[in-house]
Amino acid sequence: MDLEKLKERVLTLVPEAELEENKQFLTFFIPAGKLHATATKLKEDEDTAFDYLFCQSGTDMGKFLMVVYHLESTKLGHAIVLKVKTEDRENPVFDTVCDIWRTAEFHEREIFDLLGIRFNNHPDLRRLFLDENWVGYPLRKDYSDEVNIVEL
Amino acid sequence: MKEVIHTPVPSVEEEEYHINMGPQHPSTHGVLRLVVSLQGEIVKNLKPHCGYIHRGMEKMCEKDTYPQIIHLTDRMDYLSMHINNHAVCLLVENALQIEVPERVKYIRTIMDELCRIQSHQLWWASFGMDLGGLTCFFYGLRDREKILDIWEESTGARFLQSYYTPGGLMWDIHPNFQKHTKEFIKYFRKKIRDYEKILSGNVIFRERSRNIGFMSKEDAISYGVTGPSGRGSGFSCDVRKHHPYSLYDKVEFKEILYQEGDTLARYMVRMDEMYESMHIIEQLIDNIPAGDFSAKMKAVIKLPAGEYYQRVESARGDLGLYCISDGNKTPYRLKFRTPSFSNLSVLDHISRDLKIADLVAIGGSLDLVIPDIDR
Amino acid sequence: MNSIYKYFADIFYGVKSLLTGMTVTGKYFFSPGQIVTQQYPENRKTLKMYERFKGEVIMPHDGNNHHHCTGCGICELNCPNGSIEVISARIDGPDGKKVRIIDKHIYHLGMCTFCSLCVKTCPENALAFGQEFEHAVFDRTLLTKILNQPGSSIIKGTEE
Amino acid sequence: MASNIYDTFIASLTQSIHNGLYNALSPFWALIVELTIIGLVFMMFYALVGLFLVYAERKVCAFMQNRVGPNRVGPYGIFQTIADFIKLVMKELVVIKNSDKLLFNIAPFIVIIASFMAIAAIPFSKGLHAIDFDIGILYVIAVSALGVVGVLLAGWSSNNKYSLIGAMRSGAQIISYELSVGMSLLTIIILAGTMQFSELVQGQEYGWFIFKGHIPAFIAFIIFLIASTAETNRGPFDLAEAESELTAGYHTEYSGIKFAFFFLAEYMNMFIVASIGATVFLGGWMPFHVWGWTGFNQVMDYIPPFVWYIGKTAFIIWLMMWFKWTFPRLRIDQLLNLEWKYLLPINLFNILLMAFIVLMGWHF
Repeated sequence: MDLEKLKERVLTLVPEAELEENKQFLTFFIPAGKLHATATKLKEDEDTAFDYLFCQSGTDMGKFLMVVYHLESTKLGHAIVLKVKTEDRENPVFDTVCDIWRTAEFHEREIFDLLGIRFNNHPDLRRLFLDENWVGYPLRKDYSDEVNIVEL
Repeated sequence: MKEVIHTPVPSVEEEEYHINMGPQHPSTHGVLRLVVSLQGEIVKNLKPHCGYIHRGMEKMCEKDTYPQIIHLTDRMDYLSMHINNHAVCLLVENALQIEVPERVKYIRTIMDELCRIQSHQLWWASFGMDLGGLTCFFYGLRDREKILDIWEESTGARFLQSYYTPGGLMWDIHPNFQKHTKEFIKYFRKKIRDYEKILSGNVIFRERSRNIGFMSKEDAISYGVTGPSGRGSGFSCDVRKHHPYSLYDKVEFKEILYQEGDTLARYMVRMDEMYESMHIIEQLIDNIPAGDFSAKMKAVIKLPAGEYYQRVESARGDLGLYCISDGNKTPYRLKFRTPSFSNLSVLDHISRDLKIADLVAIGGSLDLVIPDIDR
Repeated sequence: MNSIYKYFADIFYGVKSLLTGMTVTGKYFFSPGQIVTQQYPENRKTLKMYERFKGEVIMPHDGNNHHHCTGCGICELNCPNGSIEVISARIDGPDGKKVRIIDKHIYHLGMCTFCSLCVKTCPENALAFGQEFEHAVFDRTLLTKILNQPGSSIIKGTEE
Repeated sequence: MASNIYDTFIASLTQSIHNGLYNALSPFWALIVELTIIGLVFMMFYALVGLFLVYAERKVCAFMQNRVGPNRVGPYGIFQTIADFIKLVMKELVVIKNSDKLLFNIAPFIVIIASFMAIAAIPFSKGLHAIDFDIGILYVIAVSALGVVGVLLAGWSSNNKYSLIGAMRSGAQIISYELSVGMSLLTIIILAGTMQFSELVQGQEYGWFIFKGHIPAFIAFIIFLIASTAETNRGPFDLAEAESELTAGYHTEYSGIKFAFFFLAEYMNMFIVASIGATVFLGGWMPFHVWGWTGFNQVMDYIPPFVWYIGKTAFIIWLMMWFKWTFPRLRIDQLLNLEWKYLLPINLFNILLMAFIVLMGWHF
């Protein structure tokens, strides 16, 4: 499926999706509420068949928190990037996709650990790298730790 | 209304108990901790606990310039240091649209493949040791030493070399590099027969690894298990084939695929990959073109604002670098999608209802490098 | 019948594969010439590291105690771990202008990761890698070294 | 016969000590002193052999792995094991919380006593034989199997799950493989018609049993090698220790001299099974004789019987080390499969074959 068709397909699935121009991959901002449904559709449709989540990363963009899903189809070879964002820094929540791509289970734990983004329906949402009683989320831009982070 | 679930009281035979494998355990190859629920000697489930070597590399990268990031990636997957460096270099070069000299591409490809061979050698060594064949460990390390010597001559270090820089290489290769590499290939083609005699063909080894830790192709894709572990399940995921970089679109090599999906298949993929890597090096080693060993780079490297994603095939699988740049000399956010991290997530799934000895074999066959998980 | 055949075939091939494995170890047992272990403390006299070996960062001085360092601080800037501190001073130059010279070039070996960025980026090639690798000391402070020798000065013609 | 020189020397030595003691002391005290001397001699021998075997194992495995092995303490590192032993003696004995103290302390002694007892019945040379039971083989098998009790107790009392798994594996393993060891020895007993060690050795004067019994004896020898390797918990059957799975198995929690006991007992068990193998299959202290070649036989007789015995034992020990440093470890179910599906049926058939051959007189 070429990129134009893929773009149309995603836009028919989620009319609210915002296309980001001039990116390496076809990139969409998806409304957080529609993420799970869109992801399920994109995986299950025969002509999209995004079965391989090759990267899931969270980012603190300053104004908002963002989770980025890099998807690839192992059968058809095309790739797409989905993004969701939230401006709620206190209690950011998205739906989990680990029932669709199992690899997301660990990635979401990592994102929860380092950025404090929660995922609904995640089977085992605990801190992955840091201690259970660690205060704060290190990858956030406003995180400060005078002991462990040495400014050069 | 809350549903009432009656859980049967387990009898003594059915009772599960937990043991901690790791953080200090001979078969976890580092500081991974697996909390294993056992019933007798049968693994019921296991929970990996990582983070014992978490250094906050992604946070550190936000403070480092791009040339400085190179030396951090060395320490990520310490057995594919050149390949990790390659990913950063390609990220910068593709973002700035710099064409590196042909000579650099040749050298990088050869170095990457040497790196893959030594990684697989060490994996073979430690896998043999996991299964109780201690002699394998010494044979693997003995032959790996030869590659380390070749590297030490050219790059100055044996292990954490930081040899690539954005735009090229730190130094040109040593004049003896080609000669010694060719000698090594000749030497290793003989020695790899020993590997096959002592382990691959051994009836105890085959019985220990066959039909153990079965992972279907669907599981491999869903869990994102890449590299030799994924290819053992028939998941065609070789980045060198699908998204070629450097010279991989010019050299001739096969993507090793096995359909069985068990521990033996994962073993065989790596053994065959060593042959393929030697084949790639043999194609390139005599044809390294003369020229510069680095492209002209600005003193301060700034990536234009935007997002970049770079994939390379490390010795463990699909290594991805996701970089968000805001135009500064340091990345705004750099995410490492490391192969061992995803490969670890499948361990629970494929080792259920097997014995504790099988868990060790499966863990060995996934070839986990713990700093690669924790970063 | 087939299963009986398989039973004995299994035994035969199993024993054969075990014997093949034993030939490998047996071969090495009887060929002590293949021993690869280096006898390290005994071979210190003859042990020669490769010329590019990164043992530590040094500042080469010539016979007249001259070095190339201008104290520009690029190495300090490029070091990812802060293992280099350059303390420079300003003195009066021969033509009356203030000239920057190096006072102390402090190098923390304990923090160095041998990424070679300092050696690579130095505009005057004042730094190099030394071959010394026996760095073990009993006190961490001994790992902090001052690279410019006492009383050394910059070689003529390379001042800013 | 030349070997008579050595025999008469040993006989006269032991006889003169015996007579001297009985002349000087009352029979009761003479017996006590005699027993003490024998005990001390064995203890010395035990410690010496143990230390040497540890050294030999390290050297053998080093050469198989292209290494040099211990080479620091003394010339070629021969004092390395003594240095190790001193280190082990000086180490702290860690007391484990919630462990069964009595059993925990007793276990290493059970293991070491079991191997110590077995050594008594082994003929080192003609007349150099502490006790010559008429059921010598049976005694050795029975006593050496006692060690598993110590292993089980060690695993149980350590209050450590790794130790417990190791001990349970060891129990299952030794009980199974005891059977094969017994059966393979039984094959030779059928051929020899005796269970007494001295008579067994005497019966091999012209041709060791492995040659006399040809095919079934050879099969029995192979099975004996495999089963005895398993019985001594050595690789590829070292499941009870399995350091890549269970860290150190049943002796994970032991330190210092108690660990040294386990360690020593493992090597002594190896020595004992190798001695039995050498005595039963390879003629023990009996030199290599060929029927009719009188000159050749006399030359062979000039080599002392003790040297023959040590040489054969060393050969079997070397074989067992070769196994250990070549093969990967088996899994517990494969281990039991190997015993019950392969070794035992072959063994039973082999006994039948041997009985048939003896009946028909087809042996040499």
